[in-house]
Amino acid sequence: MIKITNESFDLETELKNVSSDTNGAYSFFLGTVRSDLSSSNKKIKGIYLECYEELALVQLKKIRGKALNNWKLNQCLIIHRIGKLDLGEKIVLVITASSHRADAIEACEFVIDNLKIDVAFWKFHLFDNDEKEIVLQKNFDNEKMLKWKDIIN
Amino acid sequence: MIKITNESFDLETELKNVSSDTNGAYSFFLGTVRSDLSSSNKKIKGIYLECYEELALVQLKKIRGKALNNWKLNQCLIIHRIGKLDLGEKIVLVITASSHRADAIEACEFVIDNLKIDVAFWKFHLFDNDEKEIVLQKNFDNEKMLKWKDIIN
Amino acid sequence: MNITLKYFSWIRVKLKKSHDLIEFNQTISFKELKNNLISKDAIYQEIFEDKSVKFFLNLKEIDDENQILNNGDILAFLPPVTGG
Amino acid sequence: MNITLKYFSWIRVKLKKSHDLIEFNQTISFKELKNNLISKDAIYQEIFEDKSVKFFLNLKEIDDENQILNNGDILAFLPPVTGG
Repeated sequence: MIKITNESFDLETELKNVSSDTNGAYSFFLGTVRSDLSSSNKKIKGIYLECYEELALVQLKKIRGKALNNWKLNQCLIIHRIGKLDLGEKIVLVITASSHRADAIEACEFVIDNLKIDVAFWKFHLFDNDEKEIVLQKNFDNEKMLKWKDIIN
Repeated sequence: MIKITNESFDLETELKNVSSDTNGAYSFFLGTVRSDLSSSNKKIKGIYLECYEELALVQLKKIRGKALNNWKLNQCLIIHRIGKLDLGEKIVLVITASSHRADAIEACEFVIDNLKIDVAFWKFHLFDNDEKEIVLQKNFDNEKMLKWKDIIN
Repeated sequence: MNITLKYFSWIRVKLKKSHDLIEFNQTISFKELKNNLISKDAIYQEIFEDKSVKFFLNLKEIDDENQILNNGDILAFLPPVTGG
Repeated sequence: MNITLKYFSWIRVKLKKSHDLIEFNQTISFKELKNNLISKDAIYQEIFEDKSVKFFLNLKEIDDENQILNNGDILAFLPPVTGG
Protein backbone atom coordinates (compact mmCIF):
# COMPACT_ATOMS: atom_id res chain seq x y z
CA MET A 1 0.00 0.00 0.00
CA ILE A 2 1.37 3.35 -1.14
CA LYS A 3 -0.20 6.74 -0.57
CA ILE A 4 0.81 10.33 -1.35
CA THR A 5 -1.57 12.66 0.39
CA ASN A 6 -2.35 16.19 1.53
CA GLU A 7 -3.95 14.87 4.68
CA SER A 8 -2.50 13.57 7.91
CA PHE A 9 -2.76 9.92 8.85
CA ASP A 10 -3.56 7.94 11.96
CA LEU A 11 -1.16 5.27 13.17
CA GLU A 12 -3.87 2.91 14.44
CA THR A 13 -5.79 3.14 11.16
CA GLU A 14 -2.66 2.45 9.15
CA LEU A 15 -1.71 -0.43 11.44
CA LYS A 16 -5.15 -1.97 10.79
CA ASN A 17 -4.43 -1.73 7.06
CA VAL A 18 -1.48 -4.10 7.43
CA SER A 19 -2.69 -6.18 10.39
CA SER A 20 -2.97 -9.92 10.30
CA ASP A 21 -2.32 -12.55 12.92
CA THR A 22 0.31 -14.06 10.64
CA ASN A 23 2.39 -11.01 11.61
CA GLY A 24 4.30 -11.05 14.85
CA ALA A 25 6.46 -7.99 14.25
CA TYR A 26 5.87 -4.51 12.89
CA SER A 27 8.53 -1.89 12.35
CA PHE A 28 7.42 1.72 11.89
CA PHE A 29 9.40 4.70 10.78
CA LEU A 30 7.66 8.02 11.31
CA GLY A 31 9.21 11.26 10.09
CA THR A 32 7.85 14.56 11.43
CA VAL A 33 8.52 18.26 10.92
CA ARG A 34 11.35 19.16 13.26
CA SER A 35 11.76 22.65 14.63
CA ASP A 36 14.79 23.25 12.48
CA LEU A 37 17.04 26.15 11.76
CA SER A 38 17.46 27.64 8.32
CA SER A 39 20.84 27.93 6.66
CA SER A 40 21.01 31.44 8.17
CA ASN A 41 20.06 30.18 11.67
CA LYS A 42 16.50 31.42 11.52
CA LYS A 43 13.82 29.29 13.18
CA ILE A 44 11.48 27.68 10.67
CA LYS A 45 7.72 27.71 11.16
CA GLY A 46 6.95 24.71 8.99
CA ILE A 47 7.80 23.05 5.71
CA TYR A 48 6.38 22.79 2.22
CA LEU A 49 6.64 19.50 0.39
CA GLU A 50 6.72 19.56 -3.38
CA CYS A 51 6.20 16.33 -5.30
CA TYR A 52 6.22 14.97 -8.83
CA GLU A 53 3.41 12.60 -7.97
CA GLU A 54 3.29 10.41 -11.07
CA LEU A 55 7.01 9.73 -10.76
CA ALA A 56 7.06 9.45 -6.96
CA LEU A 57 4.39 6.74 -7.11
CA VAL A 58 6.46 4.73 -9.58
CA GLN A 59 9.58 5.19 -7.46
CA LEU A 60 7.81 4.24 -4.21
CA LYS A 61 6.38 1.13 -5.87
CA LYS A 62 9.88 0.14 -6.95
CA ILE A 63 11.27 0.59 -3.43
CA ARG A 64 8.36 -1.34 -1.93
CA GLY A 65 8.96 -4.13 -4.45
CA LYS A 66 12.63 -4.31 -3.48
CA ALA A 67 11.71 -4.52 0.19
CA LEU A 68 9.22 -7.32 -0.46
CA ASN A 69 11.76 -9.17 -2.62
CA ASN A 70 14.70 -8.92 -0.28
CA TRP A 71 13.08 -9.58 3.08
CA LYS A 72 10.37 -11.94 4.32
CA LEU A 73 7.61 -9.39 4.65
CA ASN A 74 3.87 -9.88 4.78
CA GLN A 75 3.17 -6.19 4.27
CA CYS A 76 4.87 -2.93 3.43
CA LEU A 77 3.03 0.38 3.66
CA ILE A 78 4.39 3.79 2.67
CA ILE A 79 2.57 7.10 3.16
CA HIS A 80 4.07 10.47 2.31
CA ARG A 81 2.50 13.87 2.86
CA ILE A 82 2.72 16.76 0.43
CA GLY A 83 1.93 20.48 0.73
CA LYS A 84 2.29 22.74 3.74
CA LEU A 85 3.04 21.16 7.11
CA ASP A 86 3.37 22.74 10.55
CA LEU A 87 6.05 21.97 13.11
CA GLY A 88 5.57 18.52 14.62
CA GLU A 89 3.28 17.30 11.83
CA LYS A 90 3.72 13.85 10.33
CA ILE A 91 5.57 13.75 7.02
CA VAL A 92 6.20 10.12 6.23
CA LEU A 93 5.24 6.71 7.55
CA VAL A 94 6.73 3.35 6.66
CA ILE A 95 5.32 0.17 8.18
CA THR A 96 6.75 -3.25 7.50
CA ALA A 97 5.10 -6.37 8.87
CA SER A 98 6.66 -9.79 9.16
CA SER A 99 6.48 -13.01 11.14
CA HIS A 100 9.77 -12.15 12.80
CA ARG A 101 11.34 -8.89 13.80
CA ALA A 102 14.70 -8.97 12.01
CA ASP A 103 13.08 -8.81 8.57
CA ALA A 104 10.59 -6.12 9.54
CA ILE A 105 13.21 -3.87 11.14
CA GLU A 106 15.82 -4.12 8.41
CA ALA A 107 13.35 -3.70 5.56
CA CYS A 108 11.79 -0.64 7.19
CA GLU A 109 15.17 1.03 7.48
CA PHE A 110 15.93 0.19 3.86
CA VAL A 111 12.67 1.74 2.66
CA ILE A 112 13.19 5.06 4.43
CA ASP A 113 16.87 5.20 3.42
CA ASN A 114 15.98 4.59 -0.19
CA LEU A 115 13.01 6.96 -0.14
CA LYS A 116 15.26 9.77 1.10
CA ILE A 117 17.45 9.69 -1.99
CA ASP A 118 15.35 8.23 -4.77
CA VAL A 119 11.82 9.62 -4.65
CA ALA A 120 10.64 12.87 -6.23
CA PHE A 121 9.89 14.93 -3.12
CA TRP A 122 11.45 18.30 -2.32
CA LYS A 123 11.37 20.09 1.02
CA PHE A 124 11.25 23.82 1.63
CA HIS A 125 11.64 25.52 4.99
CA LEU A 126 8.89 28.06 5.67
CA PHE A 127 9.36 31.29 7.62
CA ASP A 128 7.05 33.86 9.12
CA ASN A 129 6.90 36.28 6.22
CA ASP A 130 5.93 33.63 3.61
CA GLU A 131 9.61 33.28 2.84
CA LYS A 132 10.81 29.88 1.64
CA GLU A 133 14.19 28.21 1.60
CA ILE A 134 15.09 25.10 -0.35
CA VAL A 135 16.32 22.23 1.83
CA LEU A 136 19.47 20.69 0.42
CA GLN A 137 20.13 16.97 0.15
CA LYS A 138 22.42 15.64 2.87
CA ASN A 139 25.58 13.73 2.06
CA PHE A 140 24.70 11.54 5.01
CA ASP A 141 21.62 10.25 3.18
CA ASN A 142 23.62 9.21 0.14
CA GLU A 143 26.27 7.56 2.29
CA LYS A 144 23.71 5.72 4.41
CA MET A 145 22.22 4.22 1.24
CA LEU A 146 25.57 2.64 0.35
CA LYS A 147 25.16 0.07 3.10
CA TRP A 148 22.33 -1.58 1.14
CA LYS A 149 24.28 -1.98 -2.11
CA ASP A 150 25.46 -5.51 -1.37
CA ILE A 151 22.24 -6.59 0.30
CA ILE A 152 19.65 -5.62 -2.29
CA ASN A 153 19.03 -7.45 -5.55
CA MET B 1 8.65 6.02 30.05
CA ILE B 2 8.27 2.37 30.97
CA LYS B 3 5.02 0.51 31.49
CA ILE B 4 4.07 -3.09 32.27
CA THR B 5 0.34 -3.48 31.89
CA ASN B 6 -2.64 -5.80 31.60
CA GLU B 7 -4.30 -3.44 29.17
CA SER B 8 -3.77 -2.77 25.50
CA PHE B 9 -2.31 0.48 24.29
CA ASP B 10 -3.01 2.94 21.50
CA LEU B 11 -0.24 3.98 19.14
CA GLU B 12 -1.42 7.57 18.75
CA THR B 13 -1.69 8.03 22.51
CA GLU B 14 1.79 6.63 23.04
CA LEU B 15 3.19 8.76 20.24
CA LYS B 16 1.78 11.84 21.96
CA ASN B 17 3.62 10.78 25.12
CA VAL B 18 6.95 11.14 23.33
CA SER B 19 6.05 13.89 20.86
CA SER B 20 7.97 17.12 20.57
CA ASP B 21 8.90 19.24 17.60
CA THR B 22 12.57 18.73 18.47
CA ASN B 23 12.02 15.19 17.16
CA GLY B 24 12.18 14.57 13.44
CA ALA B 25 12.31 10.79 13.53
CA TYR B 26 10.48 8.08 15.44
CA SER B 27 11.18 4.38 15.22
CA PHE B 28 8.55 1.98 16.52
CA PHE B 29 8.77 -1.70 17.14
CA LEU B 30 5.46 -3.41 17.75
CA GLY B 31 5.25 -7.08 18.66
CA THR B 32 1.93 -8.88 18.38
CA VAL B 33 0.56 -12.36 19.04
CA ARG B 34 1.23 -14.40 15.93
CA SER B 35 -0.95 -17.33 14.94
CA ASP B 36 1.78 -19.77 15.82
CA LEU B 37 2.09 -23.52 15.97
CA SER B 38 2.92 -25.39 19.14
CA SER B 39 5.90 -27.73 19.37
CA SER B 40 3.49 -30.50 18.36
CA ASN B 41 2.13 -28.52 15.39
CA LYS B 42 -1.12 -27.56 17.07
CA LYS B 43 -2.55 -24.12 16.33
CA ILE B 44 -2.41 -21.80 19.32
CA LYS B 45 -5.39 -19.67 20.34
CA GLY B 46 -3.43 -17.06 22.23
CA ILE B 47 -0.62 -16.57 24.69
CA TYR B 48 -0.15 -16.00 28.39
CA LEU B 49 2.58 -13.66 29.56
CA GLU B 50 4.07 -14.22 32.98
CA CYS B 51 6.22 -11.52 34.53
CA TYR B 52 8.35 -10.84 37.58
CA GLU B 53 7.27 -7.22 37.60
CA GLU B 54 9.62 -5.75 40.21
CA LEU B 55 12.61 -7.20 38.39
CA ALA B 56 11.32 -6.53 34.87
CA LEU B 57 10.92 -2.83 35.68
CA VAL B 58 14.52 -2.64 36.90
CA GLN B 59 15.72 -4.48 33.80
CA LEU B 60 13.69 -2.32 31.41
CA LYS B 61 15.02 0.83 33.07
CA LYS B 62 18.55 -0.43 32.57
CA ILE B 63 17.95 -1.14 28.88
CA ARG B 64 16.30 2.25 28.39
CA GLY B 65 19.27 3.89 30.11
CA LYS B 66 21.69 2.13 27.78
CA ALA B 67 19.70 3.28 24.76
CA LEU B 68 19.70 6.89 25.98
CA ASN B 69 23.43 6.73 26.73
CA ASN B 70 24.53 5.17 23.50
CA TRP B 71 22.41 7.04 20.97
CA LYS B 72 21.25 10.61 20.60
CA LEU B 73 17.67 10.09 21.68
CA ASN B 74 15.15 12.59 22.95
CA GLN B 75 12.77 9.89 24.14
CA CYS B 76 12.55 6.16 24.67
CA LEU B 77 9.27 4.49 25.57
CA ILE B 78 8.76 0.81 26.38
CA ILE B 79 5.40 -0.85 27.05
CA HIS B 80 4.96 -4.56 27.67
CA ARG B 81 1.71 -6.40 28.21
CA ILE B 82 1.21 -9.21 30.69
CA GLY B 83 -1.54 -11.78 31.18
CA LYS B 84 -3.72 -13.49 28.60
CA LEU B 85 -3.59 -12.19 25.03
CA ASP B 86 -5.57 -13.24 21.97
CA LEU B 87 -4.18 -13.78 18.47
CA GLY B 88 -3.22 -10.49 16.86
CA GLU B 89 -3.12 -8.55 20.14
CA LYS B 90 -0.30 -6.15 20.90
CA ILE B 91 2.41 -7.50 23.20
CA VAL B 92 5.19 -4.96 23.22
CA LEU B 93 5.86 -1.46 21.95
CA VAL B 94 9.17 0.37 21.76
CA ILE B 95 9.30 3.96 20.52
CA THR B 96 12.53 5.90 20.17
CA ALA B 97 12.50 9.55 19.17
CA SER B 98 15.42 11.52 17.88
CA SER B 99 16.31 14.51 15.74
CA HIS B 100 17.62 12.18 13.05
CA ARG B 101 16.57 8.76 11.94
CA ALA B 102 19.78 6.74 12.25
CA ASP B 103 19.84 7.06 16.04
CA ALA B 104 16.14 6.37 16.46
CA ILE B 105 16.20 3.27 14.26
CA GLU B 106 19.31 1.67 15.70
CA ALA B 107 18.38 2.37 19.33
CA CYS B 108 14.89 0.91 18.82
CA GLU B 109 16.35 -2.31 17.45
CA PHE B 110 18.78 -2.50 20.36
CA VAL B 111 15.98 -2.10 22.91
CA ILE B 112 13.84 -4.90 21.51
CA ASP B 113 16.85 -7.19 21.00
CA ASN B 114 17.95 -6.64 24.59
CA LEU B 115 14.43 -6.93 25.99
CA LYS B 116 14.04 -10.35 24.34
CA ILE B 117 16.89 -11.89 26.30
CA ASP B 118 17.25 -9.85 29.48
CA VAL B 119 13.83 -9.02 30.91
CA ALA B 120 11.78 -11.24 33.22
CA PHE B 121 8.86 -12.15 30.94
CA TRP B 122 7.84 -15.68 30.01
CA LYS B 123 5.47 -16.70 27.23
CA PHE B 124 3.08 -19.60 27.19
CA HIS B 125 1.12 -20.82 24.17
CA LEU B 126 -2.58 -21.29 24.94
CA PHE B 127 -4.79 -23.97 23.39
CA ASP B 128 -8.51 -24.61 23.26
CA ASN B 129 -8.86 -26.87 26.27
CA ASP B 130 -7.06 -24.51 28.69
CA GLU B 131 -3.86 -26.35 27.90
CA LYS B 132 -0.62 -24.36 28.10
CA GLU B 133 2.81 -24.87 26.62
CA ILE B 134 5.96 -23.04 27.66
CA VAL B 135 7.60 -21.12 24.82
CA LEU B 136 11.33 -21.78 24.70
CA GLN B 137 13.98 -19.11 24.22
CA LYS B 138 15.33 -18.96 20.68
CA ASN B 139 19.04 -19.22 19.94
CA PHE B 140 18.47 -16.56 17.33
CA ASP B 141 17.63 -14.02 20.02
CA ASN B 142 20.86 -14.64 21.90
CA GLU B 143 22.88 -14.51 18.71
CA LYS B 144 21.21 -11.31 17.53
CA MET B 145 22.16 -9.65 20.79
CA LEU B 146 25.85 -10.31 20.12
CA LYS B 147 25.91 -7.64 17.45
CA TRP B 148 25.52 -4.95 20.14
CA LYS B 149 28.42 -6.13 22.29
CA ASP B 150 30.97 -3.79 20.72
CA ILE B 151 28.56 -0.89 20.33
CA ILE B 152 27.13 -0.56 23.81
CA ASN B 153 28.96 0.85 26.80
CA MET C 1 5.12 18.07 -32.10
CA ASN C 2 4.61 19.10 -28.46
CA ILE C 3 6.80 18.37 -25.49
CA THR C 4 5.90 19.22 -21.90
CA LEU C 5 8.71 20.32 -19.63
CA LYS C 6 8.15 19.98 -15.88
CA TYR C 7 10.31 21.91 -13.43
CA PHE C 8 10.81 21.13 -9.75
CA SER C 9 12.42 22.63 -6.66
CA TRP C 10 15.07 25.28 -7.31
CA ILE C 11 14.64 24.94 -11.06
CA ARG C 12 10.95 25.78 -10.77
CA VAL C 13 11.79 28.68 -8.43
CA LYS C 14 14.53 29.97 -10.72
CA LEU C 15 12.43 29.74 -13.88
CA LYS C 16 9.37 31.08 -12.02
CA LYS C 17 7.15 28.43 -13.62
CA SER C 18 6.32 24.79 -13.02
CA HIS C 19 6.03 23.72 -16.65
CA ASP C 20 6.32 24.66 -20.31
CA LEU C 21 4.70 23.33 -23.41
CA ILE C 22 7.09 23.68 -26.34
CA GLU C 23 6.50 22.99 -29.99
CA PHE C 24 8.91 21.71 -32.60
CA ASN C 25 8.38 21.15 -36.30
CA GLN C 26 10.30 17.91 -36.26
CA THR C 27 11.54 15.20 -33.91
CA ILE C 28 14.55 16.20 -31.86
CA SER C 29 16.94 14.52 -29.47
CA PHE C 30 17.33 15.40 -25.81
CA LYS C 31 20.70 16.98 -26.69
CA GLU C 32 19.15 19.17 -29.36
CA LEU C 33 16.42 20.27 -26.97
CA LYS C 34 19.05 21.11 -24.39
CA ASN C 35 20.99 23.31 -26.82
CA ASN C 36 17.78 24.91 -28.00
CA LEU C 37 16.79 25.81 -24.42
CA ILE C 38 20.25 27.14 -23.55
CA SER C 39 20.24 29.36 -26.65
CA LYS C 40 16.91 30.85 -25.57
CA ASP C 41 17.69 31.49 -21.88
CA ALA C 42 21.01 31.42 -20.02
CA ILE C 43 19.37 29.97 -16.92
CA TYR C 44 19.23 26.64 -18.73
CA GLN C 45 23.01 26.68 -18.99
CA GLU C 46 23.23 26.53 -15.21
CA ILE C 47 20.61 23.79 -15.03
CA PHE C 48 22.22 21.55 -17.61
CA GLU C 49 25.70 22.08 -16.18
CA ASP C 50 24.59 21.00 -12.71
CA LYS C 51 25.59 17.35 -12.53
CA SER C 52 23.19 16.72 -9.66
CA VAL C 53 20.13 17.48 -11.81
CA LYS C 54 18.40 14.44 -13.28
CA PHE C 55 16.15 14.36 -16.34
CA PHE C 56 13.22 12.01 -16.54
CA LEU C 57 11.46 11.36 -19.83
CA ASN C 58 7.99 9.88 -19.30
CA LEU C 59 8.96 8.83 -15.76
CA LYS C 60 12.22 7.14 -16.87
CA GLU C 61 15.63 8.63 -16.26
CA ILE C 62 17.45 9.68 -19.42
CA ASP C 63 20.82 7.99 -19.69
CA ASP C 64 21.62 8.82 -23.29
CA GLU C 65 21.73 12.40 -24.54
CA ASN C 66 20.88 11.23 -28.05
CA GLN C 67 17.54 9.85 -26.98
CA ILE C 68 14.82 11.01 -29.37
CA LEU C 69 11.83 12.90 -27.97
CA ASN C 70 8.37 12.24 -29.35
CA ASN C 71 5.12 14.15 -29.56
CA GLY C 72 3.37 14.22 -26.19
CA ASP C 73 6.50 13.38 -24.22
CA ILE C 74 6.93 14.74 -20.73
CA LEU C 75 10.42 15.75 -19.72
CA ALA C 76 10.98 16.51 -16.04
CA PHE C 77 13.88 18.45 -14.50
CA LEU C 78 14.73 17.03 -11.07
CA PRO C 79 17.15 18.50 -8.54
CA PRO C 80 18.36 16.13 -5.80
CA VAL C 81 15.35 14.95 -3.83
CA THR C 82 14.82 15.75 -0.15
CA GLY C 83 11.70 13.90 0.94
CA GLY C 84 11.14 11.62 3.89
CA MET D 1 14.86 -15.78 59.67
CA ASN D 2 12.50 -15.88 56.68
CA ILE D 3 13.36 -16.11 53.01
CA THR D 4 10.84 -15.85 50.19
CA LEU D 5 11.40 -18.03 47.15
CA LYS D 6 9.73 -16.96 43.90
CA TYR D 7 9.29 -19.42 41.06
CA PHE D 8 8.68 -18.59 37.40
CA SER D 9 7.81 -20.31 34.14
CA TRP D 10 8.55 -24.06 34.03
CA ILE D 11 9.87 -24.01 37.60
CA ARG D 12 6.57 -22.62 38.86
CA VAL D 13 4.67 -25.18 36.77
CA LYS D 14 6.84 -28.07 37.95
CA LEU D 15 6.66 -27.08 41.63
CA LYS D 16 2.95 -26.27 41.29
CA LYS D 17 3.41 -23.06 43.26
CA SER D 18 4.60 -19.54 42.60
CA HIS D 19 6.39 -18.95 45.90
CA ASP D 20 7.50 -20.35 49.23
CA LEU D 21 8.26 -18.76 52.56
CA ILE D 22 10.96 -20.73 54.34
CA GLU D 23 12.33 -20.34 57.84
CA PHE D 24 15.83 -20.94 59.15
CA ASN D 25 17.19 -20.68 62.65
CA GLN D 26 20.40 -19.07 61.48
CA THR D 27 21.88 -17.24 58.52
CA ILE D 28 22.73 -19.49 55.58
CA SER D 29 24.49 -19.11 52.26
CA PHE D 30 22.87 -19.58 48.86
CA LYS D 31 24.78 -22.84 48.55
CA GLU D 32 23.46 -24.12 51.86
CA LEU D 33 19.92 -23.18 50.86
CA LYS D 34 20.39 -25.03 47.60
CA ASN D 35 21.53 -28.21 49.34
CA ASN D 36 18.75 -27.89 51.84
CA LEU D 37 16.13 -27.63 49.10
CA ILE D 38 17.58 -30.53 47.12
CA SER D 39 17.54 -32.73 50.21
CA LYS D 40 13.83 -31.97 50.70
CA ASP D 41 12.63 -32.47 47.11
CA ALA D 42 14.41 -34.03 44.12
CA ILE D 43 12.78 -31.52 41.75
CA TYR D 44 15.25 -28.93 43.03
CA GLN D 45 18.11 -31.10 41.82
CA GLU D 46 16.88 -30.62 38.27
CA ILE D 47 16.42 -26.89 38.77
CA PHE D 48 19.85 -26.27 40.22
CA GLU D 49 21.55 -28.46 37.64
CA ASP D 50 19.97 -26.53 34.76
CA LYS D 51 22.69 -24.06 33.74
CA SER D 52 20.16 -21.85 31.98
CA VAL D 53 18.33 -21.05 35.23
CA LYS D 54 19.32 -17.78 36.88
CA PHE D 55 18.90 -16.85 40.53
CA PHE D 56 18.13 -13.29 41.57
CA LEU D 57 18.47 -12.19 45.16
CA ASN D 58 16.54 -8.99 45.85
CA LEU D 59 16.48 -8.20 42.11
CA LYS D 60 20.23 -8.78 41.63
CA GLU D 61 21.66 -11.83 39.95
CA ILE D 62 23.65 -14.11 42.25
CA ASP D 63 27.16 -14.66 40.99
CA ASP D 64 28.68 -16.24 44.08
CA GLU D 65 27.26 -19.41 45.65
CA ASN D 66 28.64 -18.40 49.02
CA GLN D 67 26.54 -15.28 49.16
CA ILE D 68 24.85 -15.03 52.56
CA LEU D 69 21.05 -14.75 52.68
CA ASN D 70 19.41 -12.43 55.20
CA ASN D 71 16.06 -12.25 56.88
CA GLY D 72 13.44 -10.91 54.47
CA ASP D 73 15.43 -11.68 51.36
CA ILE D 74 13.61 -12.59 48.15
CA LEU D 75 15.24 -15.23 46.01
CA ALA D 76 13.80 -15.69 42.52
CA PHE D 77 14.24 -18.70 40.23
CA LEU D 78 14.31 -17.57 36.59
CA PRO D 79 14.33 -19.81 33.53
CA PRO D 80 15.47 -18.17 30.24
CA VAL D 81 13.13 -15.30 29.48
CA THR D 82 10.87 -15.19 26.42
CA GLY D 83 9.18 -11.81 26.38
CA GLY D 84 8.88 -9.26 23.61
